[in-house]
Amino acid sequence: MLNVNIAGVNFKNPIIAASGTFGFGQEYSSLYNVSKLGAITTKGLTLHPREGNNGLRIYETPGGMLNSVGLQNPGVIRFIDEELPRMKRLGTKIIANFGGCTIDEYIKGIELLNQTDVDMIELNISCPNVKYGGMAFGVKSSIAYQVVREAKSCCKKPLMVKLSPNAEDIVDMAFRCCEGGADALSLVNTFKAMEIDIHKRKPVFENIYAGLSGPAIKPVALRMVYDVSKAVNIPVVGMGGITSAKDAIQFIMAGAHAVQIGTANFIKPDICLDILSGIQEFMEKEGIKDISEIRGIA
Amino acid sequence: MLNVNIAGVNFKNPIIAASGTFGFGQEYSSLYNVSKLGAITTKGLTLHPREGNNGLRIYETPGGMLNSVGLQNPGVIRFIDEELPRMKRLGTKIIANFGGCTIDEYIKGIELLNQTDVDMIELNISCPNVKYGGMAFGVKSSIAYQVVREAKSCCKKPLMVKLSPNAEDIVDMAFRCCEGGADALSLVNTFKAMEIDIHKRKPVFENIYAGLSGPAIKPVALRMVYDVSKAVNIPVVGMGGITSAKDAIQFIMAGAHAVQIGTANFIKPDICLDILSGIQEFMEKEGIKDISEIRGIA
Amino acid sequence: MNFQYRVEIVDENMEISKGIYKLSLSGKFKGVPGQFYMLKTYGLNPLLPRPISIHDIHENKISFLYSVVGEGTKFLSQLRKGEQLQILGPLGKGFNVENIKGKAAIISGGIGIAPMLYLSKNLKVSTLHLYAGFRDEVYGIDDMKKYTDKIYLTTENGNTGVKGYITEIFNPSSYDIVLCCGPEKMMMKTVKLCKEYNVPIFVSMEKHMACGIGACLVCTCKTKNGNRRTCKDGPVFLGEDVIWDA
Amino acid sequence: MNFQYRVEIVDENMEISKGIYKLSLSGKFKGVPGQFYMLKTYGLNPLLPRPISIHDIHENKISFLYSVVGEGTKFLSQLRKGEQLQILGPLGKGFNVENIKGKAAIISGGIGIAPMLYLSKNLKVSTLHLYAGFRDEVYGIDDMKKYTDKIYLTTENGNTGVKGYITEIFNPSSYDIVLCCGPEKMMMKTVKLCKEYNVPIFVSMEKHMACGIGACLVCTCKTKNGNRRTCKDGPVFLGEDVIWDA
Ligand SMILES: Cc1cc2nc3c(=O)[nH]c(=O)nc-3n(C[C@H](O)[C@H](O)[C@H](O)COP(=O)(O)OP(=O)(O)OC[C@H]3O[C@@H](n4cnc5c(N)ncnc54)[C@H](O)[C@@H]3O)c2cc1C
Ligand SMILES: Cc1cc2nc3c(=O)[nH]c(=O)nc-3n(C[C@H](O)[C@H](O)[C@H](O)COP(=O)(O)OP(=O)(O)OC[C@H]3O[C@@H](n4cnc5c(N)ncnc54)[C@H](O)[C@@H]3O)c2cc1C
Ligand SMILES: Cc1cc2nc3c(=O)[nH]c(=O)nc-3n(C[C@H](O)[C@H](O)[C@H](O)COP(=O)(O)O)c2cc1C
Ligand SMILES: Cc1cc2nc3c(=O)[nH]c(=O)nc-3n(C[C@H](O)[C@H](O)[C@H](O)COP(=O)(O)O)c2cc1C
Ligand code: FES
Ligand code: FES
Repeated sequence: MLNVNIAGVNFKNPIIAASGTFGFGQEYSSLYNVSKLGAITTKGLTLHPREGNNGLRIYETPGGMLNSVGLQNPGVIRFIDEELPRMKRLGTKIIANFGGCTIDEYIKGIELLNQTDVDMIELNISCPNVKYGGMAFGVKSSIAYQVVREAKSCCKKPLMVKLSPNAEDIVDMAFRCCEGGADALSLVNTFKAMEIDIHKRKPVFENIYAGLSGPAIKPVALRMVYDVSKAVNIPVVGMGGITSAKDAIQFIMAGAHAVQIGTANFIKPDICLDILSGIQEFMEKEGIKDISEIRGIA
Repeated sequence: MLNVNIAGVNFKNPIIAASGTFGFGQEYSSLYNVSKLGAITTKGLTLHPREGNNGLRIYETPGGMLNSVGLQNPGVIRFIDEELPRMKRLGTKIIANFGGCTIDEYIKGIELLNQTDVDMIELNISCPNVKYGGMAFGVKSSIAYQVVREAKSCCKKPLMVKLSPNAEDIVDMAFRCCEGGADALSLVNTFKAMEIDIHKRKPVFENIYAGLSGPAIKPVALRMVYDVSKAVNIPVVGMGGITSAKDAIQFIMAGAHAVQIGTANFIKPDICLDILSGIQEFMEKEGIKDISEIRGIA
Repeated sequence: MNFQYRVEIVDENMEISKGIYKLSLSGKFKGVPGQFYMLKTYGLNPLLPRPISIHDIHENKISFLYSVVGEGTKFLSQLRKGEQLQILGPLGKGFNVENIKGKAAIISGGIGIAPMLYLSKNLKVSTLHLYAGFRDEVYGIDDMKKYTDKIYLTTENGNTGVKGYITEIFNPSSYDIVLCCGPEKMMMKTVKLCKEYNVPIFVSMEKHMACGIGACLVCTCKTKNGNRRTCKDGPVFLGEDVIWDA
Repeated sequence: MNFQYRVEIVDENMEISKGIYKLSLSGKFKGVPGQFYMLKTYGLNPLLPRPISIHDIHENKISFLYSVVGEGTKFLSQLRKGEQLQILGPLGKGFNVENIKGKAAIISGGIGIAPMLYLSKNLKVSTLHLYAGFRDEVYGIDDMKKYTDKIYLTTENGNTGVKGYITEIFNPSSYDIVLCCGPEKMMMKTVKLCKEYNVPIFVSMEKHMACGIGACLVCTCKTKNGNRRTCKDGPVFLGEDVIWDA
């Protein structure tokens, strides 16, 4: 039994494509049968369309990559009109990843998504908070709490809050997001990082900072998922550098109900299927009937 | 000109061997002329001898490694009696890395080191704080401030405080350590991380957590050094995943006076010399006369 | 869409000039001129596949021509016959050979020559001139001779052809259309030149990529029509549409 | 200390049995039986070098015998003649062949056979018996025939020699000294056996390593005399001193 129930949504298996790495599912669906996935998370949506960041947007690092896409997206309205109908035909659950720069934007976006048939909303609190000079909502628990509370009060969909590893105290952050009304948590988003071009003598990215993802971050992400899972009693979705069934099982044993796969999709486009079948093999070999048997066992 | 002055200590160049990766310098000195280094940092010392952690102590990860040595060391007294005299003969500056589990231990250790001819003390505040249930001193700025203030009040050596990347707010941490009286800052120590053995269904390390180091962490470490260098006006020593002259120059351009090399020593035992000569070459090519010309330029 | 992910066995991987390799795989491969494949060697280092243009396709073979510039291409160059290579492709929008007519010029800088063999083979133009610039050694030209009517060469040191940059000897005025691939600055210059003479030009853009199929948005090319994905909406763009980074 | 860091050129790297490779380098190399080298292939993946025992040293050649178990040894196995290999060694304390006298038994499990060729060649004992256990295929034995008086083999599937574990057929009672290398559990069992018969035994411990020279303290072997560094104070320890992890 691979299916998992998270906040009332039944996923056929615990393998979810992560936000920003899978577009709206169309490109990968022309490569393999994405209906085999537990869910697809949309590219990060914002209320208004965004062009994203200028300059270089990607830089490889040992075992990882930095990205500075900057939430380029068509805006929630065009998403609903153009992308969602096509996405629904992909035959899997749809998680809408949504972020805002003000609490007002969060509320407006959620109200629009409420009226659609997305299965779940993933609240991206790693977005820059204009009120606090651009510091992300997801750094201080008290600020995150406010966003989550406001979001929850108007949200008619299951609400999963996506935590940033740059949070001051990830466990307290998780705790406060629960208090704010989160139905589930997902973590981690990318780590705030940078690179410097020594010949140009300045940061590689126009925005200075970029987000680190990929295998490099896995041991830290796993630790955070382990700590958070022990501290809260709502479902946790783990991610950060997963590239193999072994990695995914580690996150499940750390307490995750499901996992998201991001950067790994770039390494091998159908890697989600490898991970899925690897988990099935492991369960057979180890005589595990239901994935929940090993959840949080470590 | 490669020499740098940090808190009154003159280092012949900015390449320093990092604590815990270079023993007390003896092993590497039988392989190459370690007097070419700017300094050697000792294995982390504690007041009393420590046996370190049980079970597996190392685990490789993509681009990095986890260690769980647990501050195995002969204690500060035997260090002074047995190791230091031999170390002094290595012909380079000696930085004594020292940590404690209580403020009292910090004070006692520093008082012992005051009477020696170590050139500088590097205060390791990543040690578990017994008073706060094992949470490291270096997580909350207010606690770190206390340790640094007490340490400074009895310290007769230049005092460099080594920051943990697990600090809630690395910039505030740096700031408060300055207020506490730090003469210099070094960062980063290892990232709190873990791995799980999926067959044994439990964490790989007996201590559950271990510290991530190596190239995997470099982009995050570089970002922290960049942010901290901009925020404080005492010298900063940068480290975290440096394996090449390019990496080292990035840290210097981010604002570091010097860099420490840790994990890279394992990749190639004389890598510090490669990094040093690589910096020299870069300076020649780019017409840089004094390393200070590019410090913080990014 | 028509691309595939496959694991292939290297048939040949040869250094044909200093730091320039030609890699070929046996089998049936699809693709139009200007399209590319993402190539990936075993393991997590480097993490991401590398975009490489189709150099040539025969009935039972595909070849790539690449220059070793960093770790990724270094690992590629170490592949030997019989070893595995992961490939994803063909990707992107290539040159629309059906709509390219009249007297055409191809202009390439350095390894920008790579896609031009397959392009010149497939063009249905009345006249085709090749302008190819190199730093010192010239490569990839011989195979193109039978598909081109004239070849102009430059090298920066003057070893072969005219000494200087290819843009210095190229005059678009006598062509109906220009097709260009090379370093960004060289393409920018060529586009400017063509604009002066009002000659249409297509350029093949090189942006750093991750997914290669349009899903991750890291390979943005700014154009007059907004942000475009180089991997999917490109890599071939109308020169006048591109807003240059440099 | 007498170890060196060198970049060498691979002379030969051959699969001699399923998943078992023999790699050799030409040149002058130092080392006593039981010592090891840290071997590292190019690049950051894997990050750390791998400890591999001296299999044999000739006047102008060193060889290593290794089993492919993970990424590191996989990359090692892909090295071809002419490619570079970084080596650091000889490292650690080997077997003290001067003090090993009388009737001796070597007992190995699996790839634990690797250091035994060079050891048996250098031992100055009156009688030498080899007990070697394998899972299915037997390897590394032929070369040892001329240095041993008798060889006992076991395989888990009974393909060759006795079916079962080597510890099941080994009786230390008739030996003056035992020398052992293999999986930790097998060595623990052998030490227990020897203790019953009061026969001294040396074991070669395998702990995960980073620096290989005694500086980082990750390779601790717990002993009755406190923590010891396997890389520097070992890898050969007196069996009775070791406090086993397993
Ligand atoms: C559509 C397309 C077709 C290409 N066709 C060819 C070809 O036929 N032959 C050839 O030699 N090269 C071609 N390139 C360039 C080639 O992809 C890069 O040279 C290669 O990715 C460099 O990788 P590296 O690891 O060796 O270099 P590094 O500089 O170490 O790479 C670091 C990162 O930057 C990226 N990168 C570096 N240079 C480029 C570049 N010029 N374009 C895109 N990404 C880059 C890499 O992919 C990697 O992510 C093409 C690029 C694109 C976008
Ligand atoms: C002193 C010494 C001598 C050795 N001599 C030989 C030999 O002659 N032939 C041979 O085949 N093997 C030998 N080994 C074991 C060999 O080092 C490991 O099999 C090898 O490191 C595995 O690396 P990997 O990346 O393939 O495996 P992985 O399991 O992927 O390695 C992951 C990590 O664990 C470490 N590791 C895994 N297994 C071992 C092990 N058994 N011992 C130490 N570290 C391990 C690796 O070094 C690496 O850091 C020796 C080990 C030691 C300590
Ligand atoms: C190119 C790229 C774009 C991303 N965009 C988003 C996004 O829009 N919203 C979001 O919540 N996370 C985004 N992420 C973060 C991923 O969803 C994921 O949290 C992170 O990459 C860690 O997982 P990984 O290591 O498996 O990639 C992005 C990541 C990458 C690599
Ligand atoms: C095996 C090992 C042991 C370490 N021991 C100590 C220590 O005793 N005290 C300390 O302050 N830092 C210790 N560190 C941290 C390093 O000094 C350094 O801060 C960290 O590894 C990041 O740098 P790197 O990526 O270059 O290794 C240790 C690191 C490693 C890998
Ligand atoms: S590389 Fe992902 S969209 Fe182009
Ligand atoms: S491996 Fe570093 S002390 Fe043994």
